[in-house]
Amino acid sequence: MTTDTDPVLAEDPITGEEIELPADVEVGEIIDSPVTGTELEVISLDPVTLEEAPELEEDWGE
Amino acid sequence: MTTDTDPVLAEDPITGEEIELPADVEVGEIIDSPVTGTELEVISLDPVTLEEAPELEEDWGE
Amino acid sequence: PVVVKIGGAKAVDPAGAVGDVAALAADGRSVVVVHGGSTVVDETIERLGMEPEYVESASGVTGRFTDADAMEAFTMAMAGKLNTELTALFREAGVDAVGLSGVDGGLLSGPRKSAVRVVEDGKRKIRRGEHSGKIESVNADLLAGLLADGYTPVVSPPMEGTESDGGVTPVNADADRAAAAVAGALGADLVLLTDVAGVYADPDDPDTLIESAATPADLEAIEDAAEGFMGKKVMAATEALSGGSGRVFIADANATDPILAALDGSGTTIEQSAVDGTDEDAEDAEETEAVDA
Amino acid sequence: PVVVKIGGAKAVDPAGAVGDVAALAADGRSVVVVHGGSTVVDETIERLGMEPEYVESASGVTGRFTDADAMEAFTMAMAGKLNTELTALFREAGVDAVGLSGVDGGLLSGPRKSAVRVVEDGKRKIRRGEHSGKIESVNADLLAGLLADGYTPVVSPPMEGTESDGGVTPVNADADRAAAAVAGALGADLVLLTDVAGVYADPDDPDTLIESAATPADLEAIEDAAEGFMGKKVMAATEALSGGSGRVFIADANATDPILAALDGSGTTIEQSAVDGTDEDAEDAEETEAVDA
Repeated sequence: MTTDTDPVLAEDPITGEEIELPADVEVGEIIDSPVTGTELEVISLDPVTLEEAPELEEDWGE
Repeated sequence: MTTDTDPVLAEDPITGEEIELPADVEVGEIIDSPVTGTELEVISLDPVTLEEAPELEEDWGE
Repeated sequence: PVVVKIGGAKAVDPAGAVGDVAALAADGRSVVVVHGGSTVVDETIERLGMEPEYVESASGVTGRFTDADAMEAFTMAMAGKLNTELTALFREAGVDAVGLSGVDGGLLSGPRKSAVRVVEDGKRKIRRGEHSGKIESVNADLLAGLLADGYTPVVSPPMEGTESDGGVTPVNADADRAAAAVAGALGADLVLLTDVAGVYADPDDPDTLIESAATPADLEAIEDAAEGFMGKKVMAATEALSGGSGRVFIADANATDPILAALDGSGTTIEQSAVDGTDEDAEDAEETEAVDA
Repeated sequence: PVVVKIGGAKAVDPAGAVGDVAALAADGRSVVVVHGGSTVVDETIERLGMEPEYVESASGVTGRFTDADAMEAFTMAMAGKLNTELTALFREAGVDAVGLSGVDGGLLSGPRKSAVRVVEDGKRKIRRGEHSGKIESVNADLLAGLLADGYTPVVSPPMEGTESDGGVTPVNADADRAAAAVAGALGADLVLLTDVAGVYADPDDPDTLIESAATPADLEAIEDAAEGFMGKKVMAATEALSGGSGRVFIADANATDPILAALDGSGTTIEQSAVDGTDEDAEDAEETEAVDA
């Protein structure tokens, strides 16, 4: 039975290693991979999936 | 003191004669002039004003 | 060129029409698309927290009463949402579409009618503050220029309403009659896509589809047969032909390849000769247009 | 030609600008008008029962998050209400205006950006479902054709957003940068009307109006002085000049004859030479654009 405070575990999509995510992690949050430092995007939490975060230029509209 | 049932009196804009309007007359209503038969538009009720009703083709939109 | 009037009903799903226009354009046939969208206008009015208002005219036709608020919603829904989304849909299909309302370049212009005659609770009334108009001129040069440069104009109301004091304001106009005015001004064939296969002598009997009308008598039979909504289509067809269109096709929007099928005569085809030789000019033709309630 | 960017703020009251464009057009000077209207977009979103959503970007800029519903409202308000009403206003003043959005004829086109980086409660996030884009191409021929025929194009977002799967959809774009792209593509002067007289070295000291910038060093001074909203204007100016515009005027929309005054140098004038000779190309110029929060 996982409690709220249990750390959320996920797999680093680049190195395959297991990463501990903050308990209050949210979908869409950017996490820095502790191993490679690459920015990872939390794609979903059920199941927990991470992907390399895309480079995004700022192009605001009206 | 005019009561609800008192007839509404107005002046025929063409002949100048006095016309009796139905008690439940409304702004915008078309009244046929009893004298000339012309269609008259009730422009306002306070004061009561009539004008000859315009010819209007039907051009409905969307 | 050919003018194609497509509906604007709920979630315009003109997939068939978009593909056909792409095919025609690829064939080098220039096309002008005209669309309506009264249901989307109603939805927009409601989403803005207002009530769409319909009134009954002296001749029994039900029409929208377009006050200032309704006109704003109309312009948002028609020239904004529908025209832009439809233009994007055509562009996605490889058609070099340019969306225009009747205000742009005075494409569809005429006097604003700010009063209409209605019947309410049995009383004849004049309602003021109306925003509709009668299309009296079409900027055919603007369309011809765009067509010559390979574009497919996607046209919709509002039209440019001119006021007696010289004012200019967007006003409501019927999309079928707008398509008719464009077809007449360009001398183009007109395809009116609708939700039935064509005009039926007896609308309840599918075998009575009237395939074509080539004489004034044929046209009159069609006018008598056309009820309510279809009557408006036939009136638009007559206006197109009187205005210079060569041929009008009234056909099923939901058929496969609806436009190509229509051009092949799948629905009701009305020839120029159905109005030719009649001494009545367009106006008379309109008056004889008894649209049954 | 000259490109004039007017605001789209509450009840666009560009009376001054409309008169000036009419004067320029009467003088035979061809004009392209570009307008925005973020306040009217917000109002429309609220009237449709929704909440406008603004997010903070990684670099501290506040921008609209445009999901599908907001995009629909955006298109209704901008391409529908504002563009049509403004086109009618110009036509009333005798200007032969043609309203276009960036979708029409692919006038303003580029890749859609469906994700943005934001900072929410201190957390870096990626928000998906965004509808904005980067203008990478302008259909200058469409504008040139209309200008040659005596029309005055009135242009607004949305732009044509192209998706990786070949899809085409209307997306949000900044009107200042749209005007810059158009001015660059046409090699035209650009007038950016705004609610202050120009760029001030010290925004709190009215005597520090920077009248002109002719060298990269001048431009850098302007970039440093320009804060927040004005920073966006200066970024647009730089993009216009790098794209091929000869000169950019940033001036007061509320002055009498605002456009004529701007062209006379009443505000801040930035010359082509302020970007010439710099070895940075447009992209680098953008990165050095530190927009202060």
